[in-house]
Amino acid sequence: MEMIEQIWTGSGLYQITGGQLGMLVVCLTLLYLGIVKKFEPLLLVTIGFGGLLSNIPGAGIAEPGGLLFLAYEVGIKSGAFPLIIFMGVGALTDFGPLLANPRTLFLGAAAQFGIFATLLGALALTELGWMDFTLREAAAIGIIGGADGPTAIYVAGQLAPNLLGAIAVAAYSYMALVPLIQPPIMKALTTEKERRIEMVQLREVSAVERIMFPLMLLLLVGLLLPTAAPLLGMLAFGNLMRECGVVERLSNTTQNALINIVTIFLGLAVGSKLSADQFLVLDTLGILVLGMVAFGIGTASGLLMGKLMNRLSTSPINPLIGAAGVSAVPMAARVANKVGLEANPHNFLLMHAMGPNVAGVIGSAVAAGIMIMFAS
Amino acid sequence: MEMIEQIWTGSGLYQITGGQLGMLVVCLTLLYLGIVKKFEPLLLVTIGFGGLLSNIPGAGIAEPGGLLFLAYEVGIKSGAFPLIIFMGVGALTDFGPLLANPRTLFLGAAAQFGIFATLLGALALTELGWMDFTLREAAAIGIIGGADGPTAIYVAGQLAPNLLGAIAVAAYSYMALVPLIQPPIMKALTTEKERRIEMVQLREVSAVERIMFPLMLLLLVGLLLPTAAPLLGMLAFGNLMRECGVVERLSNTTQNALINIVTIFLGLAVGSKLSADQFLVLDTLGILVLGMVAFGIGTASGLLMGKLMNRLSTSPINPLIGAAGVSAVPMAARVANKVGLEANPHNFLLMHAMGPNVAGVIGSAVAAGIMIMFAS
Amino acid sequence: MEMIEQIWTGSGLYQITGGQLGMLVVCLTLLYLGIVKKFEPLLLVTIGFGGLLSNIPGAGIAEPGGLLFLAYEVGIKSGAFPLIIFMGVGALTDFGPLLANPRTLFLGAAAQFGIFATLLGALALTELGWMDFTLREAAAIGIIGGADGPTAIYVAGQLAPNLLGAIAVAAYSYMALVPLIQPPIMKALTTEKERRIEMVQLREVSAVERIMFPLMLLLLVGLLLPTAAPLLGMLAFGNLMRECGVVERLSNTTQNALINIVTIFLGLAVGSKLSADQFLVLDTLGILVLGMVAFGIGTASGLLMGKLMNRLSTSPINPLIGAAGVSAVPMAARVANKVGLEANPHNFLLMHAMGPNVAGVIGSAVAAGIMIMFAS
Amino acid sequence: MQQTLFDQGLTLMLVGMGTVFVFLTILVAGMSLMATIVKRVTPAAVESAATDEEIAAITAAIVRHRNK
Amino acid sequence: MQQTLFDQGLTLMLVGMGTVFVFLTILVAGMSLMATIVKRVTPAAVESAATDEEIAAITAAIVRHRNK
Amino acid sequence: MQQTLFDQGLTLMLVGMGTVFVFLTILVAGMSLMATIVKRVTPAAVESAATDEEIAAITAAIVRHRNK
Ligand code: NA
Ligand code: NA
Ligand code: NA
Repeated sequence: MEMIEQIWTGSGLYQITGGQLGMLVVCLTLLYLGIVKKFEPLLLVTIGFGGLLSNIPGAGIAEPGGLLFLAYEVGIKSGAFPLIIFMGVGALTDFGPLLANPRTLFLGAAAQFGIFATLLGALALTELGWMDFTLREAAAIGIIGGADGPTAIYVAGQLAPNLLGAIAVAAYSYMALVPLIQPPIMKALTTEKERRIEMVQLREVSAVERIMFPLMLLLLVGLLLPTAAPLLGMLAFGNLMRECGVVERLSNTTQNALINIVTIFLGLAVGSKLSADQFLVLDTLGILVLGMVAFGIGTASGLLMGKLMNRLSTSPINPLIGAAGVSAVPMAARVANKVGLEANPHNFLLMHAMGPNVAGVIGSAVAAGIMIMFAS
Repeated sequence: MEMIEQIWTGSGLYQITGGQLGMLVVCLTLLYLGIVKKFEPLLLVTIGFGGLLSNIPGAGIAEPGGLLFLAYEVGIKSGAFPLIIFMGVGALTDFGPLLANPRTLFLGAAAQFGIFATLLGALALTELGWMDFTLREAAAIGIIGGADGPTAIYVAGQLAPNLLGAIAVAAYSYMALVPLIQPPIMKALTTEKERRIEMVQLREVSAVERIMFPLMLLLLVGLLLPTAAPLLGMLAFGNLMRECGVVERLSNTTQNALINIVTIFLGLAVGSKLSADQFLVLDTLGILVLGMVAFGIGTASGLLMGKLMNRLSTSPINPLIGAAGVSAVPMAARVANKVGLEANPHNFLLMHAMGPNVAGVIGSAVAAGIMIMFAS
Repeated sequence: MEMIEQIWTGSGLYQITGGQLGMLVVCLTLLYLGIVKKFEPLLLVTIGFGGLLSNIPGAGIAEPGGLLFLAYEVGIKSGAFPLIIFMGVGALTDFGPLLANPRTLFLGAAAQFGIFATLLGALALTELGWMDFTLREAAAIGIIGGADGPTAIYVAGQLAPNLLGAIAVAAYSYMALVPLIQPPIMKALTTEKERRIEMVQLREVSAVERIMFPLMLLLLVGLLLPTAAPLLGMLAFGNLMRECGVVERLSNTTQNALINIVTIFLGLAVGSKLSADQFLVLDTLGILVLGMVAFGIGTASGLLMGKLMNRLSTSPINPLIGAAGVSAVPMAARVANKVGLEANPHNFLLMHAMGPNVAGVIGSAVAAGIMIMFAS
Repeated sequence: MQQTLFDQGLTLMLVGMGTVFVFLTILVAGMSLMATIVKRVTPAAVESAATDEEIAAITAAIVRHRNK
Repeated sequence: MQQTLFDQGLTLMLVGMGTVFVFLTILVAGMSLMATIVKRVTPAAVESAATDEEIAAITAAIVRHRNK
Repeated sequence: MQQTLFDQGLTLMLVGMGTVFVFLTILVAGMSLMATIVKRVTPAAVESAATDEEIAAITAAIVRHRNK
């Protein structure tokens, strides 16, 4: 009888707290979004399941000695997992459209305004006494506006590990919501005529330029902003492996087995931070709202920069591709393409939007470097 | 000359002990069983070679600073390797036959009697003074009867690391011996008429059910028996990745590169525990005998449950599929199919036996959770 | 304004030292050799990029807490990465030509003279007061003559971590230079008539011999020279997985995903040792010169052994295949084939040269074991 | 009174088998319930990887190819 | 005088956006410079994976195979 | 008497090369012995990946394709 009592007191039913129950519901929602709604499934499914595992009372999977605790310590606290993912992203990214039209980097730059506006928003909420974010926390929240999962996780892991769960969830959820968030803003800020603008076909980019680009990116970041060098360095490394043509087997493994393995454990480890006492707080609500605002502002500033460049430039620039500057690769570029096609059925913006899209990845990493330099 | 002496005193020939020599023979036998007899080669080849490496005197591969020591500490002491393997098993397992006929879970439950009977046997030998097992050790030995390699390694790593080598060797050897151990028991406990019973074709299982199943499994284990949650949780995670249809690249990597890499290091690490002072002892003989008995009892109880269910059920159940409840996936299901075909050439039991077969995996993990709760 | 100053003082431009600038040039040269000249690209690209990352001032990627520091500690200090690479090499190597003609092992043995002559050379330079190498350092430098990257990295990691960068760079650079270094020596030491010698076609090797070979190799090294057992043991393990025919999935993963992943991090980690204070010193010049000499002596001694064996043997032996004894698989064997074809268009030496080629791998590992035994 | 080790094992066996059965029984109940709900909610579980005609066509193609 | 948190954030925003633009502007300059140099140095960037004839031949082969 | 570093190296060279040769000689002996035993025990080592006809057919196909 004593044993049965021990089973009962050891059971989840007996031990579960309201917070854990709430988190189970949150995690099931993430799984629903990932599986049924197909929101960034690679991350939302792994994060969601990691959250379920972590909120089982008494199992200790996210506590010292548990597998997810181990994954978090080894992979996220050290920064290793997001950096390896960035290497994989580099190996998967074609910087050709950016090389063909370097000016689109300015669009990627403008869209980072979302990051800093959100930082400011978080501090304003603190000043108003509604929330209580430190500068480090506000900086980590701002990065959600970069629409780059690994960058957000890397910065949150460095500056605000306590908010990591909420920040990662917000980042991936909003990246998935890009097709809903962006179009109204795009239509509000551009005229029908602007949306109809067709762009000149991109020139071919030589293999030499493709190989030199990651090296130039690395040297620039090394000389100007070393705190962004881990992120951009690994991105450049992955891209160099992709483009140099002599290490194809390494590039293939980076694009497949390696990034997949790391994604699984990254997701589970992020999930281990989805505990009730860190997630079911008012801060999370603030993060979700601020993240949404960040996306909107980033989209808007990219669009406005696009309008400006179109006026100043001799060759036409469709402002819609500015919205792709928030990154969320390749979703945002596809949205720009779709909205462009609605205005003009001959207007294929996809390749043109890929330039600002990948530029946004670089811009966010630069912003992350600034944040790490000043907030830490 | 001094140097030559140093070579001589440093050589294996000079340093080798009788125990190490004995272990080299044991490990060569494991390799023979794996390679020539094709007994669970993925594990017996890696464990056997790991054992060879570990018993080279003076090389220190299994001692602090050595590669296999590292693999053991990182992967087995932490429980990470068996849990990752379980995730891989989940990604490789089709729970469709079980979902089509949930009642077969009872067969998988009954077969776990082998586990507890063996636990009792180990304790009886201790009471008699023939062996000297603690409750923790007896529990770890009992799990051999679950016929699940990773479960046995996980439990042994938690409860009785000193017996890990012998337990893993026994578990995988007997899993390979299923085609020899089971048929006589099956024929002894069933009538010709029972073995001839044909079963109704399984219904199709919808994608929704397949996706819901791992979630339901996780929530149940979380609420009822959290100590089994790491094992069943990772199994459920692997299976959810397989079935949810939106993370195919993660599922593929889990089924291939990831499970293969972990299997290699799991095998080598288990081999590092094949030292003479832990393996060439009377206990090992006890473990081998008890393991064999466990398989027999598990098979028998599965069969008897099958007979009972056949009598109570309206739709016919061939008791042979009860023997598949010991797991040893998919060997035991194939044996059930083969013995069924011998009695009736139109009797294809394979898919029906896959239900209890995978149920046995769940049942053993539940039993493992009980053992960890009470014996640790 | 204060912030802009902080950016400036934090920038690479402000912090960079002459040494780091020099190392950036060195690393760009390595990338040039790897990408444009196709010198061992798998390693020179990863090492070169790792070196770039490590010499970014203020980024701390190679300092405690950084990713490359972590990779070095986990993978090279522990010896794990070179050992796993050796397992991969074993899984990729066909020992058939060696088994068909075991005598070619003597050619692989003779070529190791380069290793020991270089060791002596390094000590002579020290006696002369030109350099200042300890016995451990001289031993690590000598191993460059083995023309085996992972062996050189393993030994340097154990005996002289401070020289690791220079040794790895020298080893891989010279392996790539084999087609330039070897032919003049080959032509100088052999007569036209010798180079024309055609060899008897190799016999077929049975699967049993292929399976027994790695086991025999492991047992021999275990009994005679345990300090070489980690290297040769992992080589044998990889080869057994390849040849035993029952663990194909493990063998495939070892040959692809696993060796590729480890190569990436091995290269980056070696690159983390390319710091100015360790690389831009006179020692490095000494290492580069000695490494070159080692290759030459190894080639010559292999050739001379080939001439001797040709005289003593009843069946003809083309001395050119002796040059392949330095390993540098499969480059050296191809060079032997090419030089042989120049002398006699019907003279296909490739398969014959693969025997001494892989024998050189074993020979170098044995030499490494001796070095570790006496120098540590 | 101090239990012997064997008695402890006996209790563990009873409790253990009991737990296994209870757990799997609840799982059976859950699965059956789910099957019922799913059947009611989704009108028809569609999951045909290939239609019969397609399979016939492919098989015929293979046979023809082999006989060439 | 002690800056408020909000003021700190404001400065960070200005400096941050400035840095982003400076950095990417230099990158644009670098890329344009590189494109010019590359264009001058290499006579013609050759990068044809398959000639048109080859593609035509392969397509024809596939069509023939399907029509059999 | 204290050995100089160079003398140590010299001894290491002699012992090292000696060990390499002894080790590989034993390996050669072992491999030869094994080959003899295997030849005696197994009647005929069968290991044909592809029959000659198959190779001929494939080669012909390639040649034809190239000449098109
Ligand atoms: Na971005
Ligand atoms: Na089982
Ligand atoms: Na060598």
